[in-house]
Amino acid sequence: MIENGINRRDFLKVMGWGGAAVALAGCGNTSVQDGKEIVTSYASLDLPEYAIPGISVYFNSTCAQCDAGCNIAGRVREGRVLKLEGNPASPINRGKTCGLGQAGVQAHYNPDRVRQPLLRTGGKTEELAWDKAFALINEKVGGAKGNEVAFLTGGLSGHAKVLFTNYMDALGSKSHYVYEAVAPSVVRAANKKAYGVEMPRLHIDKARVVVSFGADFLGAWVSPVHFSQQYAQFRKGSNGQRGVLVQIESKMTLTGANADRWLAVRPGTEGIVALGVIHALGEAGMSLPADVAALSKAYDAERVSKDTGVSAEQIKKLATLLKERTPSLVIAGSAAEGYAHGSQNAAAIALLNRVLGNIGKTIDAPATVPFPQVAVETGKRSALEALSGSMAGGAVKVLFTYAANPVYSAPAALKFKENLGKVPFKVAFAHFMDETAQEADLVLPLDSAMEEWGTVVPEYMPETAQLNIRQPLMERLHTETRGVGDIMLALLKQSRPNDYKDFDDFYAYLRNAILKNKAALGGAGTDDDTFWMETLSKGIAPMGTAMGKLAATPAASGLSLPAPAEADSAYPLRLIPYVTPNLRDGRHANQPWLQESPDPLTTIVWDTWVEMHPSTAAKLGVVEGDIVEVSSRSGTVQAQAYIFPGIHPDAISMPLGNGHTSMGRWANGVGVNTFALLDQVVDKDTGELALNETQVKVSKTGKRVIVVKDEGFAGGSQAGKKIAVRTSTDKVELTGEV
Amino acid sequence: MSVSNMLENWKNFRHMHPVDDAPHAEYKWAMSIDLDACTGCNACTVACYAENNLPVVGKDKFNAGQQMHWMRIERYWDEDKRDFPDQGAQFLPMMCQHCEAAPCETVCPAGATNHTADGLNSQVYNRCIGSRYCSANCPFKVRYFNWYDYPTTDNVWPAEMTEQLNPDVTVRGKGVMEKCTFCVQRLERAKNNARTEGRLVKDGEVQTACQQACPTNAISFGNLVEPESKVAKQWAHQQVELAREGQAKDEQEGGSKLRGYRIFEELRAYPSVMYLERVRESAI
Amino acid sequence: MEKDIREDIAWAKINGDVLKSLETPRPLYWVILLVALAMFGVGLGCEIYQYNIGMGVANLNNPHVWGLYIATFIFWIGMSHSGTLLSAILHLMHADWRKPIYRFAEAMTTFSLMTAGLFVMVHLGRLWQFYYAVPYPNERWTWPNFQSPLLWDAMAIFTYLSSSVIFLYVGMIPDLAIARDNIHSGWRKKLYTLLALGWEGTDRQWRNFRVTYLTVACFLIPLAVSVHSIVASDFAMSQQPGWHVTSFPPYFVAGALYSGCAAIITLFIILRYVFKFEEYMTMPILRKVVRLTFAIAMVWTYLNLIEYASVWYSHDEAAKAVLIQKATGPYAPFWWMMNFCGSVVPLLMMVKRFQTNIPMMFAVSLLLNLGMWLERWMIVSPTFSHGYYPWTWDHFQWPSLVQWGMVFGSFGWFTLLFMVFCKVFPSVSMYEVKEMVYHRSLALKNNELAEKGAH
Amino acid sequence: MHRLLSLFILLAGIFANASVHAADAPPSITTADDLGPVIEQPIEFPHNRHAGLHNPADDADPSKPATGGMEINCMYCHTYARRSMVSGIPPLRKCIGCHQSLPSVRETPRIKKLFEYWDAQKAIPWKKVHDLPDFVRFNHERHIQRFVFAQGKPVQEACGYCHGDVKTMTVARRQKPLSMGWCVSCHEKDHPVDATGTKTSHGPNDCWQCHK
Repeated sequence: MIENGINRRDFLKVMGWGGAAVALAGCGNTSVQDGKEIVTSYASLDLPEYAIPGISVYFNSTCAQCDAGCNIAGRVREGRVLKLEGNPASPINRGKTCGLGQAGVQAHYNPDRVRQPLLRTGGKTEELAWDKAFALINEKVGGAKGNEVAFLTGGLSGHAKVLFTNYMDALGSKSHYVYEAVAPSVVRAANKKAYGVEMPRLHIDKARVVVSFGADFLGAWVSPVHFSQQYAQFRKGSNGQRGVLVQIESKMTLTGANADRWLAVRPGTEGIVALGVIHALGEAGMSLPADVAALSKAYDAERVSKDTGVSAEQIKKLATLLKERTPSLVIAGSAAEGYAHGSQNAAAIALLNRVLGNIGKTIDAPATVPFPQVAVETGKRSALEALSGSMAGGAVKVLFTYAANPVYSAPAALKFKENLGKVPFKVAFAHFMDETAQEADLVLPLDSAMEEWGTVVPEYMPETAQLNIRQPLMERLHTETRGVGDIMLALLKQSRPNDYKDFDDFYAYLRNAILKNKAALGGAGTDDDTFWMETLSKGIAPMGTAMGKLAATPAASGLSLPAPAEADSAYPLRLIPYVTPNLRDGRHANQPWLQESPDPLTTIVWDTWVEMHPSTAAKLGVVEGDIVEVSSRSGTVQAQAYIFPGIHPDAISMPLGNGHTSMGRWANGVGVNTFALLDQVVDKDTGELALNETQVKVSKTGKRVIVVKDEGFAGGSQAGKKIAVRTSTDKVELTGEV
Repeated sequence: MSVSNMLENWKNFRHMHPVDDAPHAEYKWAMSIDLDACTGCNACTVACYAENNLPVVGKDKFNAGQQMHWMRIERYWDEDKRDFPDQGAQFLPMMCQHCEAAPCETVCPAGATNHTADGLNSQVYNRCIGSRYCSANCPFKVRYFNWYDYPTTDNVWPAEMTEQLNPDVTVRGKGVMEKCTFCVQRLERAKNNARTEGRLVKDGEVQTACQQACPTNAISFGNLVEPESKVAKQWAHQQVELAREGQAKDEQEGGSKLRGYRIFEELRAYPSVMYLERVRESAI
Repeated sequence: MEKDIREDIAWAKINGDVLKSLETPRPLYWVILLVALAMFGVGLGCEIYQYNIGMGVANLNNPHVWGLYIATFIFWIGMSHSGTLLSAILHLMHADWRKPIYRFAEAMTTFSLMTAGLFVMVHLGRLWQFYYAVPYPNERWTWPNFQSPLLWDAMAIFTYLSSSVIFLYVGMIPDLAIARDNIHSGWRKKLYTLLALGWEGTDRQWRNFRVTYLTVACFLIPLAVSVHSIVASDFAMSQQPGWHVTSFPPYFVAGALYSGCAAIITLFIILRYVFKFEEYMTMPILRKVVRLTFAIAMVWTYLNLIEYASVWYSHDEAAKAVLIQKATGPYAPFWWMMNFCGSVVPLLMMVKRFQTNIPMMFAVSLLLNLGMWLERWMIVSPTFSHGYYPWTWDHFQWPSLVQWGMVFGSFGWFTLLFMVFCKVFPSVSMYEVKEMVYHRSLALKNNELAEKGAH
Repeated sequence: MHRLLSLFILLAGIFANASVHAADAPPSITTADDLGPVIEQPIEFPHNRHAGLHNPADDADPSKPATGGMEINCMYCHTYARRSMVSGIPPLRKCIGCHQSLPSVRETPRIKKLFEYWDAQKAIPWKKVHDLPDFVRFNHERHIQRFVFAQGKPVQEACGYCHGDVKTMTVARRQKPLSMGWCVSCHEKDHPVDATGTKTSHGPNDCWQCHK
């Protein structure tokens, strides 16, 4: 289909029949014109057979908007990528995308991208040539020893990760801090303990009942597009038996909003509910393993109900349902893990899976990646604490940051920005001048995901192991940006010239690396060019069929849950930071489609808000639109109140992702930064920041604004009309539906 | 141009509605949306922005009620005053319903909104004079007016962003009404390819942008004339007929156990979008 | 019984009095003219701004696509009906007392139509393409949509306007001849000479004149009724709650006559004062106009109540919700005000003593028109704010200053046109006043003769 | 009174007459010519030399420059017309592809200019001759498929319907009005569906065919 990548770039050059200018002129001119516009051929020099002006061509690649690694197909026309669709052959997203993925083109065409390497000295910013930048880096890392050169990255995988590893190796540094602000790191650790793997494969589609403890798998958790696919099948069910979803959490997530039963639980008591359900299962006649029976004995329905706020009747009903409909699936999500005893919560929930016999049925071992060097390295919040500590101690001389914005997302208590100032030389690989890039001494502009070569190994692979290809969908918009692979290769060429002299660029390296392992990537017996061509055109390379196994079983030993926390009199409410499906950890805040896409639950746009239950609001005398001051022990922000029934009265919730001071025209000054409120309280077992452990107090400021949202005057009311109709399973016949 | 020609076209125009003596010939595009599958994730709306060159109006204009989302996800709560919405929310994707007897069509003074032979409710931007009568008469309020000249407004389409615009879709200037087109540019392309090959568009050959994005496949779209298409089968199974203001199944005693319905069917606009009721488990 | 007019006014005095109103204006006239011009300037400025930036500056929004422009448009259309009522209907009914006042009423008709037309224009999002709605052979080979009530509207208004201009002009020909004969130089002389079409007052001319005048009058009456019925159709033909009302056409026509009559009272009092027309615009005539207005007010009130009742007792829940919303929602003050001004204030007109109380009638007439303007607004806006689809209910939309500015400007425009008219054309029909005087003196003579004969 | 009445009758008669006439006036601007302005192109491309008819006199002495055309098919250069909305401007390589083996004209001013562009590897900035308003989406593919491939019309006739007799032009110049009425006049006519010509149909007449 394509001859080779370099040539294709030429084909992708914008040489055309200027579509955009044409399109923008819109309805203005209404008469036939002659000789005003210029028309040139699509490609002046040569024209591949598939490139026809007016006809779109699709290239497969990998989405870079989140870490799920969905396979996408970019619609390319006249040398421009116009739209991203899902790749139908993908086991992850099966041709589908989420809103975040759709907005990927806005990361690419964003006018606020960094376009030149920038050297920042004493408040002055100057543009720099790449060779000078590389030389400067070489000089600086030469002046530091081993671990004094530190790397802070987001989750990494694929061949870029290999180059990072090799470069660190070349420098003799082991200081690699992998950081993700909102990743389910506690659940991963708890899973590792309970099942022997960080993230088992979940078969929502095979389950007849799913009980999710705050896992927003339809909105922002792990691999939402994939889980949404599973969810659709789960709802269709088999033999007309529709799957039942019960969501237990303190703040309603998108998944909670789709549950058959949403149970508001007192924050932090998710584990107690899980044990309560186990107890109820035992009472309902299910035989419990002895250790589990002993542990759950104390958790009778009345006590659980008192501790958690979930009625005894609901717990019994849930147990009955779980007993009758098997297999089921219980998922621990961010609501459960966000506490100092988050690991214990997750362990209790895992125990429920064991009792229900789900392990091996709906919970399965993930595929094994045969090349550990490309396998994903997931981020931890604890990494930031560690890095901050060593920066404070002056142990870091040079810091590279990539795909992470810790200055924005670090809890105030870490004093991250202050500690960062103690690092003599900071290099930021950046798409935007975000808060972290603002602090850097050298800013290196990155290619967008639609311009660069790369490979991605998704963290969550629903079938066998797969290597996702990322390839350019069009020519660079700005000539002076570079792919992260190219940058790392250039740096490596400085440190280990002999090892990398054969590779002109990252593309050559990548092609070589993949072809070398052709056999393991499903290309045994084909010649190099054909295999390479096929891999690029598919966008996915299989990495064998080996599956891991669940090496452990959830055990009751060592599990102890604290009693529900007493209300703090100074800070009576608990803050639940909400990871929205649109903005996640805030890196997408400068994509206007996402800012204008209403939050699904509140329908608020372009802002941050404080969700509170009507009873809480009544107690505080707050009405919608009141600007309230939310103070924690770590910080204070002011934001508009939104009265929201789907939240526990003991808690308030604020979305993450907005409140950027530096990013771009659409992000700056929009909303407030919820991260700034977080207390540095960690999960006792893993040391991960416990996101839901921040206690706050809320007071009125007396100011009031109109909340900008899509929901109109009628609120969520249908005014008695038949608009969005709901029925129940006993009133409907689902078998035979098309 | 001649008067007799006008009268003739007039007659044809009247007959494009599915009356018994002139049913749709080749195509009748229709949709069905399964509210039980819809999770309200907004992927469809963002896809619509990407496909149809919708402007991002910004906070102030959104606040003024001038947002341009052709497809909006509405979120409803139960109204029985329970402490918590413990059966979740109800989400409803709402866009132009492409009514067969569309209230908007009859009132446009310039004839800028018409019914096509394929049963679409067309909106012709360059014919629109901006009287906004169509929107005034739309029961669903799914028509969006260009209150400002977005192509020349700051930070709507900065130079770089214009490269993303879909060349198949006209960018609308100020004073023009617009709305969901069922991605007519995709339909026309598919029909064009089919015609070149001397056949009709096959089921599944063309997808609307929202349908293509939808992670739960809640949206089905296709040709209602083709009895084997998924949409036609769904409509048939749910016993929803296009040109009726009340379905026979609902007149049965005790109602039916089917969940297909159309919004405001009683207004006799004959919408082309069928919704399937959201289902909640009665055992929990 | 009081006399509508004194029968002993000399014809020359009539000529003199009326022609005096055409003479060099008093300073007050210039002040009024300047104020009107300034008001119009405000409206014009608003339109230029809106034309350049987009309709958004009117602060309309997506569910709420129509606003004061349409409301004020209906108001001015309504206003236009009075002239026709006085000049055509009452002409056919041989109501003699209309004669001194019909001319300015007819002028009012023309000018309010010209004002209403402007609102159709400023309402359009793409004013520069308005010709797409005009049926004419064109290179696009397209026609407008003949089904659209808005198109009927455009046609009806245009027809009505042109007919009104003809009617006004035809009725003025004998007076123009008088003006021609009494003014001896300047552009006025030329103008009147031209417009008088060589009128000499011969029998044949008078005969043709009468026939023509009568024909146009007969033509105009159904037109007037149909124009406002069609405006009502803009709403009644739609499907929206609160608009889809069968009784709208008569309701609109009644409302139109109502506001027109109220405006006549206002202008009657102003002209009587400004041009010192006490001899002609007499108290008995005022009393008759007031009584007529009162009668129409009651008709309107009745139709209004019928509308409420039919909504209230129907099964149209959406329409009912809109009605409740009008009475209790954000529009409630205006809605109650409208009912007060439209149905309660006119009750003052029942009191005989008040009927000729000039300050009071002046205030009342202004209040009536305020009520009628509010009525139009209350028809247009609440339906948008609380239509069929609850998700798009918008109770917060408020017209921006641009909208108010144009509404304000329209009064300036109307005043401007009217003031210019009053100085250029005789605003009291001289020949008909003479007729009236003649008829009265004739009647008097007859009476005297009869009395003599009895002796 | 009588005179008035007769005036009315006269007016009504004129109106009725005009209406009847208007009602049946046949649409007749289909073939109207409307010559566009002369457009100066970077290279004065001679369509007549490429697409024009062969001149038999040229055969006598092949060494002399030909005076007739080469009867090249329109779609040899405008190669996308049958596959895409746009017919396409040929890439420079296509011009060079032939001209590098045509030494006889190598030194003419136009060809020298052509090679200057080629040597600089720059696209030729041709001016658009047939430029419809941006909201009009004319589809070449549909028309070529219908008239050339289904109905079997000669290519130059099918293209010439809108573009005029290109084979006689040097630089192309707009020949037809390209107005909406002009398009519609043809769409309203019945055209044979295939080469046998027994079945006919007219073009689509809904707005969304061209405006979307």
